[in-house]
Amino acid sequence: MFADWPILSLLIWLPILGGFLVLAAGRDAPHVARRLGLAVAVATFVASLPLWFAFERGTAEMQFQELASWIPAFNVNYHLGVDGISMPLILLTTLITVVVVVAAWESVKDRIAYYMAAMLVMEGLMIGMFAAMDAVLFYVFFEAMLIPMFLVIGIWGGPRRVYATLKFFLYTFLGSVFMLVALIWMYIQSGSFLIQDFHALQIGLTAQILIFLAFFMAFAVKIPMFPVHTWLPDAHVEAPTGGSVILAAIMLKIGGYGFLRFSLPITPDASAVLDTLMIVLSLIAIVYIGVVALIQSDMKKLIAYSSIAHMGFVTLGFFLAFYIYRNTGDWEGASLGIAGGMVQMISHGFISAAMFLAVGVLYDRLHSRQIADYGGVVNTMPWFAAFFVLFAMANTGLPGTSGFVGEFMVILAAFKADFWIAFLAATTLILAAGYTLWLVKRVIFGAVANENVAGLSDMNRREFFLMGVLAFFTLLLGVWPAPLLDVMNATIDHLVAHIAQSKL
Amino acid sequence: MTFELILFYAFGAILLGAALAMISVRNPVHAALFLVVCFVAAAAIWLLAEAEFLGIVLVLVYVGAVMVLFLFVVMMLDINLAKLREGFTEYLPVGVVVAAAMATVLVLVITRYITMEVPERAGPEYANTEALGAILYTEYVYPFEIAAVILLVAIIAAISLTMRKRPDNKSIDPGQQMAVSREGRVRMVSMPSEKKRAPRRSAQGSGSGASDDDASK
Amino acid sequence: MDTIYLLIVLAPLFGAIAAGLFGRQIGRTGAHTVTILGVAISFILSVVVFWAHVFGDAGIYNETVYTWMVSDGIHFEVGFLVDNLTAMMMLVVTFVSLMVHIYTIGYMKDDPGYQRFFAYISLFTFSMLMLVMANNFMQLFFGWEAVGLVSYLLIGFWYKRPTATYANMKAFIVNRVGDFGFLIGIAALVFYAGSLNYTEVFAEAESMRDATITIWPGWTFGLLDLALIFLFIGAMGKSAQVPLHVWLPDSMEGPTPISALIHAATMVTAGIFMVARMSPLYEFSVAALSFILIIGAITAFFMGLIGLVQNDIKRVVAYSTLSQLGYMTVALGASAYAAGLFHLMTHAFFKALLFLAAGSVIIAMHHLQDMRAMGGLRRHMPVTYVTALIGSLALIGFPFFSGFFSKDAIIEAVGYSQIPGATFAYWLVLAGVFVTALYTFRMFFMVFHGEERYDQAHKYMPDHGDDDDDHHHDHGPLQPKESPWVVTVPLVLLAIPSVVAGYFIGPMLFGDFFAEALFVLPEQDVLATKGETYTGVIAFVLHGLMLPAFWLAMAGLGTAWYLYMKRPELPGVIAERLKLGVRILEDKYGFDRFNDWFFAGGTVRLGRALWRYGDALIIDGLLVNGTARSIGWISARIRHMQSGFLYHYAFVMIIGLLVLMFAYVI
Amino acid sequence: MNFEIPNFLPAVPEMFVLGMACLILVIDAFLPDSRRDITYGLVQATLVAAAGLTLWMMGPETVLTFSDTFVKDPMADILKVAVYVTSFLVFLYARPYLMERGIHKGEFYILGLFAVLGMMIMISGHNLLTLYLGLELLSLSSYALVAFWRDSTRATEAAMKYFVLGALASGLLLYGMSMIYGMTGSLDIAVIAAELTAADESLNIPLVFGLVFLVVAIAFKLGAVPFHMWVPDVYDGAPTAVTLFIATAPKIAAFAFLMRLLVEGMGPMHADWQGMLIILAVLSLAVGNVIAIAQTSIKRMLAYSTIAHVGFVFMGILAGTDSGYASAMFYVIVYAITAAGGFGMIVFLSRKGYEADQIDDFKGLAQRNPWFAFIMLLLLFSMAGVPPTVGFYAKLAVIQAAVGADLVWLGVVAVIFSVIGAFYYLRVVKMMFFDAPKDENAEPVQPSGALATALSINGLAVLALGIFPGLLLSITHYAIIG
Amino acid sequence: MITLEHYLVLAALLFSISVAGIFLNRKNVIVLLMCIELMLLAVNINFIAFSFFLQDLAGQVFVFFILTVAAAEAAIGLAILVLLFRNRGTINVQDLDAMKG
Repeated sequence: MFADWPILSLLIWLPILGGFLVLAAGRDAPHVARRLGLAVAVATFVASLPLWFAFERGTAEMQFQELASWIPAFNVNYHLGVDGISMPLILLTTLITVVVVVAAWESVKDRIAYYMAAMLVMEGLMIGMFAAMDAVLFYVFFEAMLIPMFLVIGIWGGPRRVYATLKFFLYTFLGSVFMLVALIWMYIQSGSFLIQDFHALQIGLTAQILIFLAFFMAFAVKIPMFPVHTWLPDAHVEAPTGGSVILAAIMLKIGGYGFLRFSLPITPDASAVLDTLMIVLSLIAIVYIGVVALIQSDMKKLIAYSSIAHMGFVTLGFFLAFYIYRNTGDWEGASLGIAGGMVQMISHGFISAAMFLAVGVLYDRLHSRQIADYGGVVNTMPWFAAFFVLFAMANTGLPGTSGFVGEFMVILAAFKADFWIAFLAATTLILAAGYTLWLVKRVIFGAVANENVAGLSDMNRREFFLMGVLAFFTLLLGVWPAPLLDVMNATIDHLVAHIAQSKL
Repeated sequence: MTFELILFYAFGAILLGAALAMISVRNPVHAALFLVVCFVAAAAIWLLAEAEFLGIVLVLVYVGAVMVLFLFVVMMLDINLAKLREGFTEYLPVGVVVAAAMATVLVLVITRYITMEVPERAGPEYANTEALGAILYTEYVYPFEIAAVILLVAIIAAISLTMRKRPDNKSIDPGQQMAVSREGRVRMVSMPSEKKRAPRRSAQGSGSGASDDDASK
Repeated sequence: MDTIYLLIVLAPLFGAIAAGLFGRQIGRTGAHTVTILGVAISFILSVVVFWAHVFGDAGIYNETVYTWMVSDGIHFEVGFLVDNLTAMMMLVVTFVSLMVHIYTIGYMKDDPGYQRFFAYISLFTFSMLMLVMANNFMQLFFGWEAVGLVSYLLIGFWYKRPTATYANMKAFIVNRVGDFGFLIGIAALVFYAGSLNYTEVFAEAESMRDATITIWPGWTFGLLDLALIFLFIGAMGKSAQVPLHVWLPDSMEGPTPISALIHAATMVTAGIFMVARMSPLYEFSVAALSFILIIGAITAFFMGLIGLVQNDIKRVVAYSTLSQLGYMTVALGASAYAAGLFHLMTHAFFKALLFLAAGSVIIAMHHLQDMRAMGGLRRHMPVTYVTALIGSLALIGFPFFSGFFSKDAIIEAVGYSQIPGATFAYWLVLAGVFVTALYTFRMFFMVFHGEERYDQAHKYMPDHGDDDDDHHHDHGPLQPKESPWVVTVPLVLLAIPSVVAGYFIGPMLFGDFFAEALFVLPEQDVLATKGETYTGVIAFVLHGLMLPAFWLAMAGLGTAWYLYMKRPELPGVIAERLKLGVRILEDKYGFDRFNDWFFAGGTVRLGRALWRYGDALIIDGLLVNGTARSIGWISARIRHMQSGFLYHYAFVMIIGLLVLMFAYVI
Repeated sequence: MNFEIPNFLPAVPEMFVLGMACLILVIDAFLPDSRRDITYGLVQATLVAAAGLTLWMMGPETVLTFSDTFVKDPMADILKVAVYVTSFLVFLYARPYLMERGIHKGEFYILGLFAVLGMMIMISGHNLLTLYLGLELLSLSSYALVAFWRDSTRATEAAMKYFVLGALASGLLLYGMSMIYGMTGSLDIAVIAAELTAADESLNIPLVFGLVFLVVAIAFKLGAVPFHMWVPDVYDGAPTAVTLFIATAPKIAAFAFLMRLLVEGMGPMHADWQGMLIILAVLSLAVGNVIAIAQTSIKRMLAYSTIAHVGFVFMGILAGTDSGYASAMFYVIVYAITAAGGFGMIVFLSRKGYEADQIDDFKGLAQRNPWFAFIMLLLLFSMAGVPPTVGFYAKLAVIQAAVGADLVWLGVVAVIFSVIGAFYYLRVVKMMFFDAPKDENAEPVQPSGALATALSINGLAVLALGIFPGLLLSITHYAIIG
Repeated sequence: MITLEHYLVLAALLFSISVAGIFLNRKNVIVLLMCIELMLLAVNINFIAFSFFLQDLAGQVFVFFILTVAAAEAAIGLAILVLLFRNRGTINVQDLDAMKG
């Protein structure tokens, strides 16, 4: 019954307009800003639920399509639609936004209305990006998102926020402009900005490689991959808690989404040529970044590095397909890897959000993110410690939590590609356990380290609720990922069938 | 070599020589005078090309008006000549090289690629001024109007930029004098009875205040 | 049956959730009641299941409970495979768990984390049951990691102790090294078989034998060998085989009940169970079996040796556990899976017994664990004494005690084995018998006999946990007394199977008890060889008396008596003489130091270097900020082009004109 | 002699503006200083009426008149309207600035109106002569405007530089025109184009020779590297009100000038001027963006940013396609609107004795007045080309044109430099939002009057056009392609 | 016979001299203005030459307007010059560097 409703437009514009409403109504009334912000976020979340329930499984078609002419001069349309790849990401976005809004309840004291507005506007833009079927529309949302994030980090961030936010903006901007050129080139070839038309475009190998690299610049920065990852630790460290959560839980996913939506289907042959590069970079992300994460002394930086390592699994899963084909002669296992990457993205959305929220809970109390300033937190904050350990375990990919599912699938698929890929990828079991548990040991366990820790109070109801929600989804996805996979399978199979066809 | 050519070379030489002199002399007055020479020589050359009207205009308008304006300004501005001497020779080589390069390119292109047949000289009955006048007001009426506007703008600009009310000007504005009213000139001040020095001061103060008001009108 | 299986698994989970999340609401009594109830239900139902399978006619149960997910045609499911093997494991797990639950009431009665503890052990029971009941690799892996998690939580139960938090992290990470191998092993099997289901993978076993995989150009490897060796690496982690054994002794930082439950009876045997479960695969890989055999033998002997120099009562038992796990592994390597499992079962009973007895001693000694401060406890703690004696005799393989049967079976099986390395293993396990007897009775005599050395307690008191509230040891001289009934009852209940479990040797090893569960190629079936001569328990014992193993055990016992009862000053002298050897043993062969320096330290050093030079210097410093800086630098330079001087401006214009002209005209 | 009375109708807006300018000139002469608002009102009314006239007379056909020296086509109409709109905004922004400094004189508006007339003439020029005269009318007015604040030393110096360089550029332009005239024998744009098409190979070199001079002059007028040197100094030195003017509307006229000369006149030589424009475009992008980074004055920074924007405009034109021209036109109009807002913001923040022309002066604007910080943010992001502001579509359009002309590398170069460019725009945003205000201007900014309203509308227009760029894009397409 | 080249070369040389004058002159702004006049003169010679050789009066008309504009230009230029002198007390080109960078 919902299939004909303009749900996607609603999801895009409700939070954006709601954000401006919050700004208008709550500028001098923090209470109004908070409540209204929450109301909008919850309304958006509720409005996104029909996507899940009315989504037709078993087809790779774009659903909930909306089409309106937008820029006729360039044949650009306001064309929205979701498939099994984008729909879960949209739901993730609406959910995480609720979490972020609630998380800001007390911890953001300064200019709360602006904060809420920025978050809501960002939500709308991100949903728009996931729902866009038109490349220009996609790009507009893709870029526009930078603005609120830029402000969020810059205004509510830590001491080096300016450096971090400029780095964040310029890094991502630099990455994305090349994509713009590539999109334009394809428009010239196809006469349309519809992404599906790009998929159907026959492109020569050289051009494909160039396009691939252009997309790579955009998405590798966003996801981020080694060696263009250094903006992420800085941005995370300086961002306010909510900013970190959005950044980690959703923004990073955009890179992965882009690889699936653009790189693979548009340039399959170039992907096949360059997949070794992608896989090597992914493995570097897993191993190198894992090792680097180990020695971080700042909690957020550690988690940020761990995010990069986890995103390494995403890109690894995505680009295994061609390797598998070369190794085994058929495409079986390819969609396992891609699905694994997707699950990893969703799961990371919950886990990293929770981890950053946890750091935020501590930061709100002691105003420090240094691991050395903590120790024995479990003595004073038992419930917090319990959640922290749970999410730490999820972060290490413990079965039963969502963190396991994606990694498991990717490693299974990786073995089909090459023993060593699987071998190196699996080292994450050890490395992730190393850096996460060491963090837990130093922060959570032990005797009370200092009087600051002794004075901590356990989570309040609001924090408990946030952690609880994320814990619920982390466990749910870990124990029963089937519904998620049911949504994605048809799309991913279609994608694999598509990339199996050479475009040369 | 025809006579025309001799004339051409002669005036050409004068033209170039005066131009070179103009850019190299120190004294702007001399420079202006050399420019006048240039114009005159150019006017002669224009005559050779059957542009009699413009040749005359050049001498009349340019030499007669524009250059006089230049001279006037040069004279008016009290310029420290000593200071203006520095740094010419230092940059001369670079300048000469660039100018020479430019000249070479221009001359090369012109001599190498541009040729036209020399047209027949017009007969004595041909009136350059008349011909010019005929099209100026018909075909070129639109540019003509624009030129007028340009001159108008120049006038406005020149006036608005240079005309100024000198603050030390002592002239009197009759209108203001006429418009004066009693109230504006004298203010009756009711004062409490006071002691010693205070009254004289206060009376002076109010008086000067009134005149200030006047001046500001 | 479905409901029963589900109930068996979920009852402890429910207990764990109740005690864990609502511990404060239900209180201490509530917590132990609900968890014990849960485990008791599991136990009773396990008995039912065991009965139905072993004595009834319940066939193999292999059903899917629910589909976890489907991707790329591979079904990821949660399901149960219940046969005799599973039934036995379920019984062992739930029984020991139940005992430990009851015991904990007494052991932990003063601990503030009482409810939490019950939640953990119940959760463990759930995880372990998931592991043993799995019918597919994913669920196996789930259980595998879940028990690791609980083990992590329990080792670090006293989270204020730095040693405990260190030990639990170490345990988890070392286990993760094993899991790493395990996961790759699973991936390799899935790669070939395209399924995670045991039966489907087993069906491919024979054909997989010929499959190869190129690891490196020019270096091909049997796929099955590779997969199984990697799977076994997982088992090495979980079952603490050299060199992944390092976590187990440290895990003694946890409360004693979990040492009994997890680090002796159940979790550490998961590796053994797994290999036995995979026997249809392992049988086809001589390389993997040989690897298992050698690793097991090394563990069995060398870890036993370390037990000789330990003074912490729990550590002695821990090293003994390592050694015994080595025995089980050896059995697996020799294709005597049933013997390994049999030893697993008997060991579960007597080692849990020993641990709980040690715990009882520790309670009596007010959480003092150093044997040098004990002695003569038999007078004060008769029940503990007797049960510990039973456990010790079972451990050294004294005739008619359960350990005798299982250990003898293993040694003989190894003797028959034709797998490469079997001879080496045979001699090591044989020598291990002597070592076992020596350290066991060294411990026994030091604790229960000889003079009372309680006055030295302060010297050996652990320096940790002193900020704690209830580990009180500031009162006068120790007056050890017998533990309460909740402690002793489980001891007694465990002592019974420690004695009698051996009598099941007939059906379990030589009968068809495991016929459906295990698969052994006829040419490798050493137990069948042994079984040809098996005529009964008595005959088996009598035959055993002729074998060197028995005499070695007696020699070990005698030596222990001589050294620790007769001439207590001698050990010191010997230690002085064999300084180097003792140093090596006390150093545990340097594994810990090497791991700390090479793996832990090396990774940290590497991380620091990569971060400092890779991320900070090259990427950020040179590339990112370097670019920004150089643009800024260029900008600051070329802005001076804009000199402010009119003639420069004109000059630039003219140059521009000339350039264009030269470019396009000339 | 057969002479027809020319058709005056197409030139009615020009005539109207001229008439009004003269009328206002006279009226202004009789107004006391306190009544300058009348002049202002009349000028604004003139612009509005001219816009009305132009729109009313707008038609799809191309009309030539005055012996083909004047052309009226859709492009001319639309560009004229853009000029009116921009000028209207400029005058609106300029008024408070002038009033606060006591230089609220009629000359400003009158010269401005004459400059508008000059632009209109350029836009409708169909003859080298009219184009030149229009240019001069604009230039002379501009010179005078720059020097208009007579007490400002910097302004005078800027005017001098502008004048000398401008005259030099005029000289170059004329030299080029003379060559083109000599080679084609006509001053008429259409005839020149026809002659060029028919011209034989031998004429090519002298034509290119002339073309170089034309390109240089155009580049000067738009401010393309290396003929940009006047831009920063003049923008910086001129009173902000004047900077506002010369930075906006004249770019539109210069675009028209370029279209008439290069595209309509020298169209057949596209291959030649394409190369030149590529050089200029790349240089402009590089120099403009890079030097802007080092600036501390926001006026200079915007000046260099203008230079960079010119590079983008050239990218659209050099593609040599109709959609390329349309995109360049779109770019120019968008730029004019955005730059008007940007300079307007400087005016808005300045007060007597305080020019607010340093980037530092924007520090903490978000605390002093969040709304205008937001407006400025929109303007800056539009200049940087970040969606959803309209600046993005401008860049999209011109890059698309370049890529469509198989100049993908140029597109790549352009986007790289636009990233460098984003840095300095972001720096301003950073100061507005992340820094605390300087001590001397810590008090909140009180928005007041028409300026505040207009600025808000200007900023929001940048956003609205960004969300619905279709209309303006369609208009520019209509203007060029029909 | 005076050919077109004669005129054009003469104009070109004059043009070059004036250009050189502009960027060589560092002393006096007024000379810059004169150089510009010189440059316009060169252009005018071009136009007149072409006009003669093409036998087309448009060139002369152009010259006519150039002269007009040049006069206007000179007026404004001189006005600015005067203003400059008043404000700064100098017309030295080298002193005009308040704005740079």
